[in-house]
Amino acid sequence: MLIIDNARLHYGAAEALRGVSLEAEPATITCILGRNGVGKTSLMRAIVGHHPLTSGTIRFNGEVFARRPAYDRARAGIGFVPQGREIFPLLTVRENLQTGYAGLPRSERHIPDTVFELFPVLKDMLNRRGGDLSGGQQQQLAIGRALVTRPKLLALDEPTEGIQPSIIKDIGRALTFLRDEFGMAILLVEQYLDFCRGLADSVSILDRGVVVHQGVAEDLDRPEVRAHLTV
Amino acid sequence: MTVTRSIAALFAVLAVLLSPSMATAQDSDVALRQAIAGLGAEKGYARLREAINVVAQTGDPRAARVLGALTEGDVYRRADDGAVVIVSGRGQQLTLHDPVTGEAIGTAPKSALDKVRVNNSVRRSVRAALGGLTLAAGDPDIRMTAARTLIATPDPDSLAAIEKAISDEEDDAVRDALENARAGAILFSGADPETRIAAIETIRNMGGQQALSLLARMPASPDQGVLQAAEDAAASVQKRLQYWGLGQNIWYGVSLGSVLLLAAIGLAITFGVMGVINMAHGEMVMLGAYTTFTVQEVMRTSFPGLLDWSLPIALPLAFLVAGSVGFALERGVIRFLYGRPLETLLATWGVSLVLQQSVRTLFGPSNREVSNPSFMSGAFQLGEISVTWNRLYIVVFALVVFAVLLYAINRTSLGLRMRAVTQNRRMAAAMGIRTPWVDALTFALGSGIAGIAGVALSQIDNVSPNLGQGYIIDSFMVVVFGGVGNLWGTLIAALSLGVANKFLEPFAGAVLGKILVLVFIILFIQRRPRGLFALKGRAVDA
Amino acid sequence: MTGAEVAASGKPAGHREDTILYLDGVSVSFDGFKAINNLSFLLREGEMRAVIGPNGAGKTTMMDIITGKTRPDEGEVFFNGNVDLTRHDEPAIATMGIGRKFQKPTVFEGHTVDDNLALALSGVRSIFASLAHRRTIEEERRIVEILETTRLSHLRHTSAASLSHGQKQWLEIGMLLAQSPKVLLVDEPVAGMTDAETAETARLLRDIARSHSVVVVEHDMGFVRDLGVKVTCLHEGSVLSEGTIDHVSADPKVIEVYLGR
Amino acid sequence: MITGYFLRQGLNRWIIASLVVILAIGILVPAANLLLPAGHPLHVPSYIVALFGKYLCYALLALSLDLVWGYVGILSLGHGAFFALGGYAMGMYLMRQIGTRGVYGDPTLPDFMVFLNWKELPWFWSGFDQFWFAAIMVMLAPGLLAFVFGWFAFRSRVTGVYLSIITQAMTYALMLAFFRNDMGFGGNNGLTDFKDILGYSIQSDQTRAALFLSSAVALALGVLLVGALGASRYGKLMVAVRDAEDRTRFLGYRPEFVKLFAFTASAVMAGIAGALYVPQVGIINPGEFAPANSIEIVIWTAVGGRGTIIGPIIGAILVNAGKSAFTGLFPEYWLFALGALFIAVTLFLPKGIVGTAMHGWDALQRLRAARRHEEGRHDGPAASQPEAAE
Amino acid sequence: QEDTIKVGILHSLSGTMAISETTLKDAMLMLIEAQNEKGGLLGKKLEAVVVDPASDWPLFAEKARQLIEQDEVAAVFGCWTSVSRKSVLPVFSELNSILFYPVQYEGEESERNVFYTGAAPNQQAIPAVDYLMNEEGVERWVLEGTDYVYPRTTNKILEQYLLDKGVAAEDIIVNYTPFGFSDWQTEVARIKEFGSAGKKTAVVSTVNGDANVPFYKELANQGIKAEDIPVVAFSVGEEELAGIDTGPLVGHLAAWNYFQSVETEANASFIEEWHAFTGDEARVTNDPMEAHYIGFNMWIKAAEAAGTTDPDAVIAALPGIEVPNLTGGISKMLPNHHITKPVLIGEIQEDGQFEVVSETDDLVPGDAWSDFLPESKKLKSDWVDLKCGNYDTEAEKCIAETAMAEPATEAAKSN
Ligand SMILES: Nc1ncnc2c1ncn2[C@@H]1O[C@H](COP(=O)(O)OP(=O)(O)OP(=O)(O)O)[C@@H](O)[C@H]1O
Ligand SMILES: Nc1ncnc2c1ncn2[C@@H]1O[C@H](COP(=O)(O)OP(=O)(O)OP(=O)(O)O)[C@@H](O)[C@H]1O
Ligand SMILES: NC(N)=O
Ligand SMILES: [Mg+2]
Ligand SMILES: [Mg+2]
Repeated sequence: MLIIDNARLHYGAAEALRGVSLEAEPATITCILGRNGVGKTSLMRAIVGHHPLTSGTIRFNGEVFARRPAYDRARAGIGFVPQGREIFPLLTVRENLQTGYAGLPRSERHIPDTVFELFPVLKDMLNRRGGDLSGGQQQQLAIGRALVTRPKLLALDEPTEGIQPSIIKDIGRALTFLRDEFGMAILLVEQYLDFCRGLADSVSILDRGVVVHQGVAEDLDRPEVRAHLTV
Repeated sequence: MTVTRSIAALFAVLAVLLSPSMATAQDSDVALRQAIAGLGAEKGYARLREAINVVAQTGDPRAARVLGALTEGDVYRRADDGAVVIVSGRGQQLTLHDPVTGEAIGTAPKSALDKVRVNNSVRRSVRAALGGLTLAAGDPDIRMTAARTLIATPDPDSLAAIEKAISDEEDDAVRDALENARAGAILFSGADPETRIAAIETIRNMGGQQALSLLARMPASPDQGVLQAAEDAAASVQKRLQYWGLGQNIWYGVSLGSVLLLAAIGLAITFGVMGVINMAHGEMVMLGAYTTFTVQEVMRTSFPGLLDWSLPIALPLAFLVAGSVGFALERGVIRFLYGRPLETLLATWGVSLVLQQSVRTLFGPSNREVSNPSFMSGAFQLGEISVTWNRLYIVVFALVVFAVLLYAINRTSLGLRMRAVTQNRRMAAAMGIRTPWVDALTFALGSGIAGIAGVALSQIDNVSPNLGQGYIIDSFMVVVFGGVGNLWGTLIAALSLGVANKFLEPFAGAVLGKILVLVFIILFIQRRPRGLFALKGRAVDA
Repeated sequence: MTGAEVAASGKPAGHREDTILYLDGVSVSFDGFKAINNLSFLLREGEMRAVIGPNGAGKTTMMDIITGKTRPDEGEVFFNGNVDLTRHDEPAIATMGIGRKFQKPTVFEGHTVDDNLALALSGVRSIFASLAHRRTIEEERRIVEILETTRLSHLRHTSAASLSHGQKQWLEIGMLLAQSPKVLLVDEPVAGMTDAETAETARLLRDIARSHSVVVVEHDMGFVRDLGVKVTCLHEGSVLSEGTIDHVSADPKVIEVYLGR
Repeated sequence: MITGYFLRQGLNRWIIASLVVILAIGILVPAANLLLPAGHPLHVPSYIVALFGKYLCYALLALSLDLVWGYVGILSLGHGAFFALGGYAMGMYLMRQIGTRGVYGDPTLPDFMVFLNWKELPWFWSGFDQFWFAAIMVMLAPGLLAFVFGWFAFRSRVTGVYLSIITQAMTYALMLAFFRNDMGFGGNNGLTDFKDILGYSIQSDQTRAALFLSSAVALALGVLLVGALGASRYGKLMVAVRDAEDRTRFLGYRPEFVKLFAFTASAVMAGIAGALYVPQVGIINPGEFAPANSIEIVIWTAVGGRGTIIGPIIGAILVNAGKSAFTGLFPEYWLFALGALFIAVTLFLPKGIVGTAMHGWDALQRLRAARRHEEGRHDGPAASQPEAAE
Repeated sequence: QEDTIKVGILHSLSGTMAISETTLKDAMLMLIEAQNEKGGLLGKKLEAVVVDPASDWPLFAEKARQLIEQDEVAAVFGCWTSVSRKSVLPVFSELNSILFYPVQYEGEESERNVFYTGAAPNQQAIPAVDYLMNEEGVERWVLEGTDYVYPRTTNKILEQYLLDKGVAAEDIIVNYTPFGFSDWQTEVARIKEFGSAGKKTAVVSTVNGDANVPFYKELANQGIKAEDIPVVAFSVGEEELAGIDTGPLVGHLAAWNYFQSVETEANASFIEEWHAFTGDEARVTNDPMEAHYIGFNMWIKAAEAAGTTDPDAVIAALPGIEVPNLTGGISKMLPNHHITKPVLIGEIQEDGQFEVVSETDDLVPGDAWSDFLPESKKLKSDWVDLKCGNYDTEAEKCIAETAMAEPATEAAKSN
């Protein structure tokens, strides 16, 4: 579904991705791991179109995302939960969710039930401004908001950050559900190893802008794989 | 309608009204001609006024023709024989008419004619000389005008005429006015104290500045009761006037506020919502005003009948013109500057210079005339407040624009997208919002609104290349005072600054008043550093 | 006294004089929503405390109150037993010795990592002193040390704006260290860190706690367990449970609202 | 002591170079005007001296704005007020110097007071017959206004556009006030018809040259001051306040004082610029308070590049020279040229002329360093030799 | 190249004053073109040097300097506002050049290098007030002005004049508004109220520039008719009226020294030439244009008389020069550098023109120093015999010279 081939990305002169290749399949959860500053977020930015690649290609459903703007990619079915939540601070929770209507046909412009089932707190706070929410509530809102767009591929950048344990479990269950029920392709950047291991169908480990390991979730138990993640 | 025209119309009516009954008298014809000849003989306005009185005193209704023509500036003296003629036509060769019958009596070159010059005092004499007679006119409006004139110039000698008119009058409003006129005349007559006290009561009920002036001017009476009544009446009128004065200040304030609102509301979008320090905002207003001018020019030259429709026609056009310029500006310049809000100041300043100079080159540097359509001309009286139609329309218009915009921003999906985009452009794009399109539309909307504000402002202000410069600072003050990004704040700020200004003006004068308002804004921002309707809480810091 | 009892009585155990932080009966509401509700919380000198609680429980708001960012509607907030913090503003509170790491990392993006740390270093705070100030050898040593601790040495002269999220987290921790306050308020320090780094951070905090008082807010229970200190669980703006990690994590109410089954 | 302070703050070579250039201009231009005969190819006509003297004052003004805008992030839209106040203080001194040479020959009262029937000098005019007093007021009046204004505004945490707009309100209010004849500052005609300064005729070429040199020295001192402040720890603090004011509070800093110091210092600089400007242009009037003038200062700074020291200077000189040239060369179309210049700078030189140049320079250096590094690694020393030869 | 004589044109083409001044630039270009067709001056062609001082007062000084020093113009025609004139004065005296200033102004000035072809207060304000008093019987006065020097001074002179004429102090109100003032509701309502007290009331308006349009619009809308409360303005001419729907304003007045509607042959051909030059039949002419017309012709004549354009020679030759004005008279340059002009009072007509309702029998000589201000009563300007712009007739000495002879003493300084 999503095929990244030899992606390179620069911030000015600094190179953040040095030829990353990766695939995400429908109905699979692909977990991307790596230490701080190795390029995980940069990879996500490249996928959703927030930062152009210097070279390499990204293909989604056979379509080449050369310099397609972010909104086209979102409309093509990429949902995004960014690192740092990026809630619209002055929009209410409801309005934050409604921003996801942009790419939907009129008939589908409603908030899917899964969102409130997953994050009941959002229902209570529909009229509060997004920026007023607590950190964890914002994170929940960010995930909910991505789901409103009915994505085919969901890209999550450290979605569990700042979220209470019980809801982390719910998120895990939800991701499995989305994978199994909707056949969604899920790309998950995570630091939280246990969470990853429980969910992932496959894992990729990044280090200094390159993929240093690719395999199944169980690989994470292998010490030489884990070594990529230690300091 | 103009002064001269209305007087002329008055005479026309009068002439038609009275002519059948008095058509025959041959000898009066001679007297009239003699009197009219006097109009041409004399030099100086004082003599002319006497001559007018002589003409009027003939009592001949045909005098109306020549007097009407006189106020229109159509009466000339033939240089060779000194005959008084009425002329018509334009250019060098003029058609002459007999001043009594109005029949054409040939033509003459302009150089062979001397104009009988009239000025305001002459026109006033004409009006006064024949004022009383119009009380019998068929049109109640004309009778009303006559009655008003009588109130303003109380004359005991006209009492009898007024009494007669009251008994004949069928229109209630006119009769009331006549009764006031009678009371006024009584004040100045030697009537007995009771009658005068009753008259004072009537005048007191009439109220207003005019009542006050009548009471003040009325000849001193030896009677204590009359004096007391007059004093009380004056005091009570004064008091009422004070309340009305309060109301008047509020109205003026609201009306100034609505002008500020109109000027600022587009900026509330481009600056308030989008964060662009839009120095070219004033020029968008100016474009709207010039669009109005252009529309009126076209109407004037090609469709004079539609002149009254020029504003409704100009509104959408101004929106389109300013909106498209805004659209182009956003696509051409602003879009490269998101995330660098301060740089927008530099670029939009440049744009504003270019727009100003373009308009100057295209339309010339001086003021262009935009007239009020008839439905926006003049005023009506609300108690003691005279409410001008153009201001009233502007207040209503400003509120409508505000309401529509409020709805558009807060209740429509486009509005939601606009707000999302301006809060976090990248994330909005990741949600599938076509950010470039929304950005351009938002800026075009703000500019378009500024454009239609220009249509309204063209009704009360200069239409010149500098128009925008006059509003830009006030607009920023209003938006900031109300709280950036808050439309309600903009509304309240505009109205309250308007009212504050108008309450200060009578005491402090316009200049000091304005200074005080500015100082007030500075102090107020210390109390509320994010404006009147500051958003609070984390959301703001985020 | 158990945590539950504390919450029920609404009175913190112990005397104000013995504490470094003392909150009693504190409430704050935003547009009618009670974010902190009659909260009582105390921290003894030299103590490290872990604070947990569901999202929206009021943990960050509590820190806001202590650091002077938010004024409580009612209640007492004391530092060092006798300093009423509600009477002071943020810079005053910071200079008294209360340092803070924010939940969302906030650093000076226009500055390099080095300058960020230099500005945070304790010492010069007045304008005129800073006009004449030159970096001392001691300060240089501290900065190098902190750079090593936070593993940012290689990024020393990088602009903070171009750090990754995790690197900013670390930089902010470094700034807190540089400030060397009496009390450290640390809001979710390990969010976005790898497990190894998390363990490292726990070690670092334990280290610091030997000479400082610390309040740590975290959702990572493994990390909290690693810290090995008393835990307070907040819920809906007040204390739900307090005690050892085992006690708190076994508390059914905590499991119900926070840990989940 | 002061020099020691400046020296201790490591001034970079750009600043030193610009100091040299400014002082060289300050000496050479008047010299070329006074010493070379009119026909000489290098002779600088008096007209140019006057013109450039004015630009130097504008440059100092832009630099003063840069201190608050570039470093502390305060976008002052009212800096013209400080400039004008300094100018008025100087103008009042110059007015008093006219003595009996006014048109009415009144020894104390300026002409405008005589014909508006003032009987005596208002209290706030006293002392201005002394140069030292006027010199102090040149700094005190704007400094005090900035201090009081800033004290309230910064303590109330008025920031961003709110601050910008109230500075604009301030200068606007002052403009209206100074327009009023009752204020005693000559109404909209302002103060003019000056005769001499410190006993020297204001119209003589020598005085002009001295004023020119003074302006250059003042500008150089300004550069030195801003450079030293910028390089000090206080400079870093200013930038920190600019980027994250709230965060500095939690580190124990008082951003309001950081701002207040910069704002006041900047106002004093602006006042000095105004004081030097007035004798060179021969008039000070309330138009200088006009909000548009203050916006123009911002424009100069932005064109040159804010946050750089040389940028605002270059911006001020360039924009004003452009204005001088264009208004003469194509009087009907110059606004198009100027407007286009502003738009072009924002679009193509996003950090201003100097800012972009410096950015490019840095990038080039880094690229070179990187290339050298790479080549050194891969190809050995041989490949890097041509580099070294450059 | 060498055989042209350059003439500087110093009028704002942008900024707030462009509205008024651009026309004057065009008028000057037309006059220069016409003169060249007549063979130029002293056998050389004239060449106009146009600059744009952009309504920026210090820029006026800079541009003046540029014109004189760099372009070496023989004379400059320019300025509108008094502040712009004040700003360039030192430049003209320092560089010893000539300025022709074409706009009505507050007086109280007479410079050797400046020739004032616009009206002094005694050539505009006083006759207008006389007219209202005598012809309209006005007893109450509203002096309405923009808050700056020209209106302030003019009103001061008028107030004194009215008081001298026996008008009671409470029958005069004076009010000032800022430049560009646009909300006249309160002020117009006040005028209306002031005028409803029974005594005949008039408004004397020294409102300047942009504020006029909204002022007149408000007057019209609040129904203040000329017959009830006439407004006589000193700064509203044909050019200003072009921006207003004059229908409701008919009968309001203006006092000038020229109106486009004046019927003389000279004027007719001037207007014709103007329309031909601008290619626009709708372009109006106005008083300051006529002032430039007079000034330019005077300069030409003086230069011809002197046989050179050298400033000193021309300055010496100018007083006494007589040229026809456009209203049928012969204007003369006086020794005080002001000129003689007729004073015309006109009423606004529906077509935006004025109809003359009164005019002085003789030309009125411009008075540099008002007789109605205590300090200036005693002053006299005479550049021919006395060689002095501010001669004190009481002390019988030239103030400028005294000052020159004994430069400010310590005593004078510290007084
Ligand atoms: N300014 C505000 N306006 C409205 N509600 C607010 C505001 N600030 C905080 N809140 C609410 O107060 C509650 C407490 O927030 P707080 O940030 O303290 O939670 P927290 O315990 O830190 O949560 P998390 O673990 O998710 O960070 C939340 O429900 C939040 O929505
Ligand atoms: N905006 C930026 N400008 C310049 N450099 C950047 C920028 N963002 C990230 N970098 C650099 O690029 C590298 C990769 O950053 P990225 O954010 O992708 O890391 P990450 O793997 O997501 O780390 P983390 O786990 O901390 O979130 C880092 O070294 C960082 O310093
Ligand atoms: N001289 C004038 N009208 O300013
Ligand atoms: Mg990341
Ligand atoms: Mg929190």
